[in-house]
Amino acid sequence: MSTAGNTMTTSSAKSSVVRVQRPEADSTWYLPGIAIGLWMTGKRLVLNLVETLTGRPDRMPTVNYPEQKYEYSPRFKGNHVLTVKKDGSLRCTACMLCATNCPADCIHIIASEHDDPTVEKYPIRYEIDVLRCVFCGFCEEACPVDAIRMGPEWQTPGVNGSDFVYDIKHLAYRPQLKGGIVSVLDESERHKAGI
Amino acid sequence: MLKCTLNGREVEVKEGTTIIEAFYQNKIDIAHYCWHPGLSIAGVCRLCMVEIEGNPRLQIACNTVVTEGMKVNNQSAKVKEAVKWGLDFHLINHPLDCPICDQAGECGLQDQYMKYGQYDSEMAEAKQKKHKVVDLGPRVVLDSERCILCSRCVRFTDEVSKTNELGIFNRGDRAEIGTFNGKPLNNKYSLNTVDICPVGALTSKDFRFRQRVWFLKDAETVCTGCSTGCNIKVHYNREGLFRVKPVYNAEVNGHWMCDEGRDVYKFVNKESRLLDARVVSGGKAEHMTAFEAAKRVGEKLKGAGKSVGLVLTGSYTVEEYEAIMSYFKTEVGTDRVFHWINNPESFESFDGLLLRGDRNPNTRGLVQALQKHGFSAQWKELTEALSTGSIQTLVVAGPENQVWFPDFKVKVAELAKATRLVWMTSGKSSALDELKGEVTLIPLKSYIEKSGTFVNHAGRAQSIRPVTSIVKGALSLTEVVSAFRGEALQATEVVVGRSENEIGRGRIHNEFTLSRGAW
Amino acid sequence: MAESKYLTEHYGKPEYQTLEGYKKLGGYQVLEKALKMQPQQIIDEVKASGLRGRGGAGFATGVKWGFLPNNGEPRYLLCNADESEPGTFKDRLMMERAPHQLIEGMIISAFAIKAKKAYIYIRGEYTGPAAILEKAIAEAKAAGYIGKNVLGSGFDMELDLYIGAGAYICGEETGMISSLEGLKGQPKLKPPFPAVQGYLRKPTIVNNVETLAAVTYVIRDGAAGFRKYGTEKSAGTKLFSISGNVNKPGTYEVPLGYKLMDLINIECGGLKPGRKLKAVVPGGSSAPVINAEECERATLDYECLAQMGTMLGSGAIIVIDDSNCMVDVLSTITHFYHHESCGQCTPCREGTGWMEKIVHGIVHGEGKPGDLDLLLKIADNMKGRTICALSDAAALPVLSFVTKFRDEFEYFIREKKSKVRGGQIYAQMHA
Amino acid sequence: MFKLSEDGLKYVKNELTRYETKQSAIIRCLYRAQDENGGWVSPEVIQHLSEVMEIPAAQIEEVATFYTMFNKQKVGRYHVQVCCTLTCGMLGGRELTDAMMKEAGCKKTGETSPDGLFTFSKVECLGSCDTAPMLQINRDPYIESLSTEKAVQLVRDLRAKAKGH
Repeated sequence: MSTAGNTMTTSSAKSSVVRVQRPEADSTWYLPGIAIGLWMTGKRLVLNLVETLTGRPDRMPTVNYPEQKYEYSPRFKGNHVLTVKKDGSLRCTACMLCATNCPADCIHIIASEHDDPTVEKYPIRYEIDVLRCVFCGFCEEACPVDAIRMGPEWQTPGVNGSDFVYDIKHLAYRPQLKGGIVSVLDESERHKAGI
Repeated sequence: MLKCTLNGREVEVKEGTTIIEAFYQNKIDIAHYCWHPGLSIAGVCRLCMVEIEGNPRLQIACNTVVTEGMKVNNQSAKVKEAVKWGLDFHLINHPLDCPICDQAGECGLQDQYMKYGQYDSEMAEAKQKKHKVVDLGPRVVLDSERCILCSRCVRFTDEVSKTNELGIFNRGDRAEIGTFNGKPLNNKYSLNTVDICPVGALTSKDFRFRQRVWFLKDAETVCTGCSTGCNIKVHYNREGLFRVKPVYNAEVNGHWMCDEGRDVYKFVNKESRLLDARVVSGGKAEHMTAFEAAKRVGEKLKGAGKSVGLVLTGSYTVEEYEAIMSYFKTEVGTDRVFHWINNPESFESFDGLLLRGDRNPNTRGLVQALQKHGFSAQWKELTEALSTGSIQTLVVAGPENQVWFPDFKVKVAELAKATRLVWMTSGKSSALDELKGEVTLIPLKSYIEKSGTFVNHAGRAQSIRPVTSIVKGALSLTEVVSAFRGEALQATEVVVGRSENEIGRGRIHNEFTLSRGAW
Repeated sequence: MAESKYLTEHYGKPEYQTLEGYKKLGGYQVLEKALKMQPQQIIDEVKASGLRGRGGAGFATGVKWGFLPNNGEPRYLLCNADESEPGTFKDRLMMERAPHQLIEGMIISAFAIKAKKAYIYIRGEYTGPAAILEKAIAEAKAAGYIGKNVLGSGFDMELDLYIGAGAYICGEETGMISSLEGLKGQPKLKPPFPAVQGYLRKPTIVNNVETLAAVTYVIRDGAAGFRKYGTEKSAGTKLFSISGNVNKPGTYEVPLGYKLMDLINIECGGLKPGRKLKAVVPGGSSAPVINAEECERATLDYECLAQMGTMLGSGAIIVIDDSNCMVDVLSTITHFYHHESCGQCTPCREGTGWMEKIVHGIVHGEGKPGDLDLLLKIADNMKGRTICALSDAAALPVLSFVTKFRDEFEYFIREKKSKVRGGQIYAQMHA
Repeated sequence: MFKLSEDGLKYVKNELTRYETKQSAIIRCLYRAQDENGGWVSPEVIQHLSEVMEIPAAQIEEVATFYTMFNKQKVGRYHVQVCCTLTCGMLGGRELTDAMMKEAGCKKTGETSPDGLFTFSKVECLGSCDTAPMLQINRDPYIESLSTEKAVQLVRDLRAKAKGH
């Protein structure tokens, strides 16, 4: 771990090159580096012990998982959620924008004709291969109708590979969602304003 | 020839060309919807406004004829403003349902808004509500709200298919395209209206919601539906082919193609193809690669003489005929080569525009090859030879599009009388699967996967190039012949898809280019 | 010079309507005189008289006749009796009181331009005048004025009546031609102009009822006699249909150049008591409105009104006094153009709808501050962008109403009620 | 199924030969068919005309739906068309229509009254602005210089006349 910063001078007039001298590997003293490291961790250890004993645990950054859960920000990009309309049906119209925008190509949609002519198009198969998903949130940004969102959950263990290809039933109606998250955009308001 | 300047560039045009044709010929962008090179001038979308020197008012380019020394400009601020407002008027009553519209990605409104619009709409009033998902006929669906009333489809049914099914009913912005409800849009060229519709008003039922167009690549080839040989463009991706659209070719098919040709992609996809070779003898079936099966057949054929018969259909290329006929003539030594004509009664029929009764792309090429090699055997000689057993092995190059061979099952039964049957085809069929006796099935490449030349009814040679590969092991007839001879297979032709310079054209951003953001 | 009954000399007499009465009062004598002249002579006479189109465009009739190519193709003469411009009802009066005057004028004009077939295109709602015309044509045919070898002059001519079915757009030249051809009354692309390729792609001349009737008088009194009335550039007299807030609305024939205020105060008996003049729409609903101050200077001829930024148009004068709310008046006009746009060209089809929705919003108290500028922008970008002039006709009233009476519009948007009538306007009483 | 009457058919055949092209006869034949079909143009009417005149049905429907004087829905015996444009609008045409509708029992324009007699429409300028406000019933001559009372009285007279015989 070199401690001497290397300087890169860019001489403006003539383009002379400055040779950088670095100490040879075998003659470097590593002791000071190690000492600083020990000092830092030691200080944090002592502080933690003191705080837990003196009854002020909230100052401590560590969390007692799983009894306590760390509170992530609302913009946290966790597992995907397919939002639903008021009547519980999927909001997604299978427009494939999320699949197009996804850098990992892990969203596969098959669209089909909806029998209600005002809906026209909806996905009969919507799968996200979570093992390939990088949770970048591009799909959420691409969706024009707030149909897919990155929810707050992140602890989603699974046993064999197939569990990790989430289908519509899981994405929109898994138990934690309690019947589906109703989307922000209210259907009727959209048509009333004629937008 | 007339000289005129388009946007400051000096160009020469023929007498009587309109300004928009001059722009078109010199590849200069001009905003337009209702003008179509194959239809009459409507002049209703009012987008192709240009400024002509010496004329205070903007003129529409589609109806103004070029005169000598005319200076035309469509880049001036006044024209840009006019086109911007023209687009605004098109879009104020347009339903923003791009997510559920099949035309998204190749829509005239999207493209030209990005090129000429890029404005913030000030329309906050309620939009005009019209009929959605209207069933116009067996193959076309209409959405009146998306329709910009450019009247291309109406002019098409009046001028090209001459069936007058479509009309614009009501008046003003309550106007809607439609058919009289007793007479649906079901002429043989109805899907052309879907191609020329610049927006998503008319969409094809067959392609409805099946794929997004930016996931499709396209490549030009020749339609194998009938002997007219229309130039077409096939849209495909990894999962197979999705649809077929016509390509302009002045001498052959103009801008149009028939509806039956639109299904030409269906028998090429994996689900209707023979995937691997099968040798059935003594009730036991053995699966192997096509090359292996062909080599085995080749050993039996060598020098077998007259006891071998060959049945050919008109769906193969001239090169393939040349290879297989010379092989059968010299190395097999038989002259019993038969031409299987699928529908003799309507063979010569012609519907006046494009569709011909002869449902094979290369009948003329086959007939020429037969004459060149001196084969003139008649079909009845085959039936008689089969019944007397004088033909032991029968090699059949089966039809590629079984849809247009109504007598397919009957013929299969008839040809199965031969003691040893070798059936080479690209499409699978239940009739072939149930064949008893000694049968060898060899999968062939479809016209999408091989290069070659077709000769259409008028003797015009048109070449096709490999577009993609659907069935890995399939062979073309030339490769089968080299397998018969036992030679090693040369490197299978590189699947080019389309030449380098074409990749830049059309859709830039799709899953194949893998260069995100190259928007 | 007060009202001068030139064309309308015998309109008061009921027998003028019949063939005998018309002939007794000097009818069809001009026809005999004209048939002895050379067709080109008649055209030159009309050109010299400076007679201009009375339908709305005011295009010199002689010049229009001169555009006909002599390529031997059969020619058609069409009389535009569609008269759907709001405020106009002079043609109706002429056809009811003097059908033969029109017929004689048409025969002379057809003879001049060598047209074998002539149609009168009358609007569908005029069932009364249509019946009178049908009878008059039958009488003229029986008397030998129409048909083979008219009055032994070797000129044969057919005249037929075509009934419209309710479309303002069929008042436009090529719209009428499309309607005559049995299609929807949608205007055709120009060029080619009707004089070169009109009805069934043959050379066609379309003139208004009053123009064709005036031709008889041009031939009877010669160009000089005709020019006795009117000004140098706008020769002859014109029938003006005056309506709105005047005591005696009606059709008055006055020489061109007559002062507008005289017509209103003298012939029409002025405004209702206690009312002040607010505005006048001088040439039918598509003519830009002129406010009271401009009315004082206005004289009724093509040049003066054009110079003031409006137009003589079909000579339909609508007088608006101070009891009317301009926003309410504009809402009926924008509704009219939205209803009558034929829907062929996008700027007009969508623009008329958009403007009506904006004005409709203002009248219902939902106007937004930006609406007025938006209206002006829409109107500006509709003008001159379409096949026919309906989009200009829809844009001009909006432009003139909003610019000249902007305070009323702004008041309406701000206060959600009319500056003149408060809440007492139709839209808000009958939601 | 709608069928033209005997002389209706003769009328149409004669109209077909009257003009240079068959299509020019569409308007008059539609008028005749509308009168024989109780005042409105139904799809059956268009179908029948298309067969009789040998013109594509779409073209006849185009013309029928383009012009306002062909009614696309059923109308009562008296189709009252009140002018509401510009001058008539200023002089109370619209208020007059509402008063008549209340009297006849129609809630909105285009709706036939319960007794099947009246249908009201607000139409555009009928070319009689000097005698504003005014109206036209079916295709009869104009009824002019009306006031709201006179108009309401007109509705009562018409109802009485209809009930009379």
